[in-house]
Amino acid sequence: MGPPLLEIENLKVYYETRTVPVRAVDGVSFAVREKEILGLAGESGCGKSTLAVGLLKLVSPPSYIAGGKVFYRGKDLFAMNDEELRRIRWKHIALLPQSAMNALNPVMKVYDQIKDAMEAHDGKNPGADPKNYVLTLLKSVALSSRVSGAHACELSGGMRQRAIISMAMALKPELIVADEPTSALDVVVQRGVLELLVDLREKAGSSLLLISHDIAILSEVVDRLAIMYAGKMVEIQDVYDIFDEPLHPYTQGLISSVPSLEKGGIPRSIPGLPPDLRQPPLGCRFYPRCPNASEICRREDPEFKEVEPGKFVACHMNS
Amino acid sequence: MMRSSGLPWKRERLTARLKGLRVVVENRKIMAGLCMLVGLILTAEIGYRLLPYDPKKMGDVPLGLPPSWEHPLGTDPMGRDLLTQLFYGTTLSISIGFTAGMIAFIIAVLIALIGGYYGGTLDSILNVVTEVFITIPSLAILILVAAVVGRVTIPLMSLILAVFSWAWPCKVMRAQILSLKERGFIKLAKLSGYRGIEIVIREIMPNMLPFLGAYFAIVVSWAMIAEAGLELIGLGPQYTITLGIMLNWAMVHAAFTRGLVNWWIPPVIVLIYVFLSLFIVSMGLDEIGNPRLKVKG
Amino acid sequence: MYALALSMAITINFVVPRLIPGNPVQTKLMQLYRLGIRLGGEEFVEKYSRLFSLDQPMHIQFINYITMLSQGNLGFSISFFPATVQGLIITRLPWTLGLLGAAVVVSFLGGLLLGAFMGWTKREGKRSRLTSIVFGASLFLSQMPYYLLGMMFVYLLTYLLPLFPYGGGVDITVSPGTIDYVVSILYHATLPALSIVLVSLGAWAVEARGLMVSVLGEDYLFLAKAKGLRERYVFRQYALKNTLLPTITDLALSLGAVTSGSIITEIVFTYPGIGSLLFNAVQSLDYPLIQGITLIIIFGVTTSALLIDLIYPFLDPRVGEK
Amino acid sequence: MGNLLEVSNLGKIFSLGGLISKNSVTAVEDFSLEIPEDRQVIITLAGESGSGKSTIANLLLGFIKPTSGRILYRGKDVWKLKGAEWKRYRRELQAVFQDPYESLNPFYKMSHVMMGPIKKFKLSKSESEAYKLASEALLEVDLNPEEVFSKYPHQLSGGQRQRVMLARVFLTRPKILVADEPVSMLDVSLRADILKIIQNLEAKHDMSCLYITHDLSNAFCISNEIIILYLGSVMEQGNFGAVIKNSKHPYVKMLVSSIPIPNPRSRWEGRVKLQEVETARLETIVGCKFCNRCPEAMAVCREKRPPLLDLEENHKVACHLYA
Repeated sequence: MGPPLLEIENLKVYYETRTVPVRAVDGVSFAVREKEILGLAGESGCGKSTLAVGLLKLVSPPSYIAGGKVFYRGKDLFAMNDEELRRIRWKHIALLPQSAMNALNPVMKVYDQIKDAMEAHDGKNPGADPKNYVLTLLKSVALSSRVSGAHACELSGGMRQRAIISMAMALKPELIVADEPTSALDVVVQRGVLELLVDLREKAGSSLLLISHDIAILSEVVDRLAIMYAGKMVEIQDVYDIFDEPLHPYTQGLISSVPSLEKGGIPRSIPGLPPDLRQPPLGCRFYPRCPNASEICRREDPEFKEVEPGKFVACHMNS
Repeated sequence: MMRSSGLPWKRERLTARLKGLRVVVENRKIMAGLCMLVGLILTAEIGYRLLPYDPKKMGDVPLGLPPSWEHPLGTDPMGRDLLTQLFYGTTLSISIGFTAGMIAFIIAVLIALIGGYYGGTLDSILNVVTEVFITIPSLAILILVAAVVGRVTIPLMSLILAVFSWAWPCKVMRAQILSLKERGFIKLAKLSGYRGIEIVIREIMPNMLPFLGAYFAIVVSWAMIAEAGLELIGLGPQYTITLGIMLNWAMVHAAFTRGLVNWWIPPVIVLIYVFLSLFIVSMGLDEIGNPRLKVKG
Repeated sequence: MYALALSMAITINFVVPRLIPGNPVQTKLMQLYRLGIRLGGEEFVEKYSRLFSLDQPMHIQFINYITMLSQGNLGFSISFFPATVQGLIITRLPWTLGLLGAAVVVSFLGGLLLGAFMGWTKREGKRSRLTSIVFGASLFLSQMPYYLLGMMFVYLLTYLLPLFPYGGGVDITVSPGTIDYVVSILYHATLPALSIVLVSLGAWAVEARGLMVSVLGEDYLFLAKAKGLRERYVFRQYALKNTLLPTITDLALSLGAVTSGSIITEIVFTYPGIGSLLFNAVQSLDYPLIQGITLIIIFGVTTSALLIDLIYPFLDPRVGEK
Repeated sequence: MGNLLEVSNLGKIFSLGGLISKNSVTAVEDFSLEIPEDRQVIITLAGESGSGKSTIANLLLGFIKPTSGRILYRGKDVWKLKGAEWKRYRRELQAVFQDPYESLNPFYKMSHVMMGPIKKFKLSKSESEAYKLASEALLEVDLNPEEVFSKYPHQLSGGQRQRVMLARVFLTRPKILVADEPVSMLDVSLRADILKIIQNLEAKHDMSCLYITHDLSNAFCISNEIIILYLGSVMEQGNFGAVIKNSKHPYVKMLVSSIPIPNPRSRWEGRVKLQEVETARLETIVGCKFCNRCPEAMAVCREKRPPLLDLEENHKVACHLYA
């Protein structure tokens, strides 16, 4: 485990509505360390995708950055101008968006789409032989050289996802943020793609922030696991520790609601529904669904802090 | 609260209808467009009745007068009062346009429903026919028909216009039906024991209402454009006066190049006014029907 | 489909005139008589009936008609007798093709670019006053019939403020082949072309703007931004390409409507194209000429539409796959 | 006792293209299934995208006509059922789908959905009885009837919508429920509730269930039998536990080993191999459909399609390795 590569401080990303804003990401702080795989899990609407988009300031209306700072190797990303930020994107921090199925430009060949990313950051001549380099990249994601001349519509979902991964690896970024990279894929392909991503990252020495709604998937590959709920970070721990001894009641509920081929039987569900993020509860956002909530949970929003070395949690009952 | 006497599904039908109406009434664009149209028709109807002149009888009034108190728009060289013509022509033009639009619309809905819902070979054939009607320049055929028929009556005029205006809305409606047909609630209706036409009426049509309304306004507008165009080049109904026919007389007498503004500008303005109000109505209906613009409640 | 369109047009062309009761030659003679032209009596009717094989059964007539068509023979014009219909059309066709072709190309390309730019300004939720004004204007123009605009131009720019000539396609005092001749042609064509261009430009701009706005929400545009590509490049390679390609099929579908509109525009401007010829034919009830022109127009439109549809798969890689 | 539903050698070929060009895709091939009349079962029909599992659902529900094979309901071919018999089949075979939002007409409130089957199947004599029936059904799935009746689809959460769908199913007291991915659109923490309702319907209300999914972990919670499809053909079927723990078919082995287990201590071992190019068009494969990806493919696999072999009690596999 290395020093922090990316530090996020009190990031807030809101969505404008006619009335009050939706507080999709509401004061999230955490760090991605060098060369680690950090998993980020949460249910739909918890703000995990918004967080991914927000940390590179890639938000577009009606969402906007409502506060916070993001430091990449100590440099404040939000203080940079558009051109400086453009140079950071992809070259240093590559964001693989959700629904990569539709993320390839349908009217450009795969080769041109890999090449333009290289040209945008390294001037006109990326390496000695861009053609050869692209083929090596494709080979590294187990795609045949034919793919380089293909258009998106000729490729299956898994192949498109791999093409985008090869595109991300072209510039060997220090951090890859992958938002649900495998959610639309078949089980076997899902495993293959994930393994590729992990192996390539290992070789390039990059960090990986892996975002998924499926903690079973994350448990297969990540080093540390972060859990979000209703726009807030609730827990971050080493993946073994979090499965052995989850600290936050939401994490406990989430883990026991996942079915397993090992165990069988219907898992437990968490009663209730996530709160409306236009008017979240005053205190802890999980309070209405929490089995061990007390009076303070209703009044005060628990602080997200390190309770033991490497164990972060936001819960009054655990501090 | 629910009382057993007020059965929820009975009220549901009624409230759904009322709600539909309320959405229409509350939409400013629809109401503005409709008011514009109704205002125009009322003005034309009342104005025509108040004026003592005959729009069609030549020599009814002195020839070629400039605008005056007695003849606010002047008279044409055949001795007809132009304001009377304008009022009379407005009503007639709009009614021809509406009749044509109505017929075209019915053709379009029927073909789209039959083809779109039942699919298969029939649909393929209907689809090709629709595309043919879109591709061929309808005006050329209209001219041919109108010229050959010779004496065009008002109902006939509406009919020919209709035959050449249904195709485009039909194509769009068919696409809409095709996508609605694939929606899950159609399957569910089948599982609830509904069949064929019941599904079309209960499940598909309600979702298409604003869309159909918008297209109706557009079809009427197109029919009127074609109508005025045909009349302008002298292929309209004979022995009567519409806005297009007024323009035709004006053109034949070179009114544009003789500065007889009082003759041709008013019908042009009325036409643009009608197109504009129909367009505003269709935009308003589109707003209701288009889910992208709908604000989630 | 295009074959069907064409054969249907041919059939309509054949059937419609024959729907009128009575002998067409007789009817025509009557019409000519009313116009003050005398062309013989009973034996003349019979002779011509035989000449046009009108005494034969319908299917034979139809076969004759098709044979004539396939030889490029559209018969004789009545009002311009003894000129042939095809001869008349050929002298007028270049005018229409030039006017319509230029107008369609200019409005299509110009409108799309304008619309694409208007859409592009909406990225990241920016609002610009200029764009809304231009958009409003395009919307208004797109709802106008060509001829109304044409009439305004005639009045404003040839009568009130005589900047442009009215009527005709070229100044007859200028000798053909000179540069002045070309200038004169362009000068005469400006207003009719402009009235077609403005309306369809508006329509294309509205459509392209809508498409661009939906392209802006696409995932590949987000990825382009995440890739750190330069804005101008993203606009050109990602946004513009995807906005423009789907409009090409619409171009094919729109040709019919544009042609219809331009016929009336020609008449309003007394431009010497086939639209005006058609107008003359209608006024003098010259059926062979009307039929011939109608057929040529339909033939031209369907062939161009077919060409566009054939070219399209080469431009858009998505078509071949689906 | 006979079988309630008997599907034999079902096949479906879709023809693509318009009037002139004909192209066809085999979606389902030689599919058989039996659901007994005297006891209730929950059978899982599993497969990846393109395996034909949803086509089978549509075939069973009578939405599309099979190209070959027969579907017998209470001993009669469903495509020959008429009048009351057809209505009965319609009523007794119900379904829930993946996306409950899609299944609800946005134009109507929930009462519309609930009243449809009551009206068409004449389940009640009076309006007030109908209301009582609908309320009971909603209570059965833990929803508050008075609250739900007057709601539009967008006013309910995903979980609530799926419950309404199940309440609608409950109204008709079906014999068989076809559940096509009923939980895959829902959040993980809410899935268990839906699964419990389905299990409850089976246990308390004599309903068998065909549970169609790509997610074996969820299916394993409630089902004892499984049929695994690949590109329209059955690869392996039988007792769920046996198929999972003692997989025979190379495809099933690969599939099962790739399913993520929510436990960092049992991670994937080794690396799975990805295809470099797309599989050849299905119509050109004469042998086993998996032979191009199979690590253990033999010469015979490319030449002959393997039949479904009985391995042991309630465990069948379609693979030449076991011939």
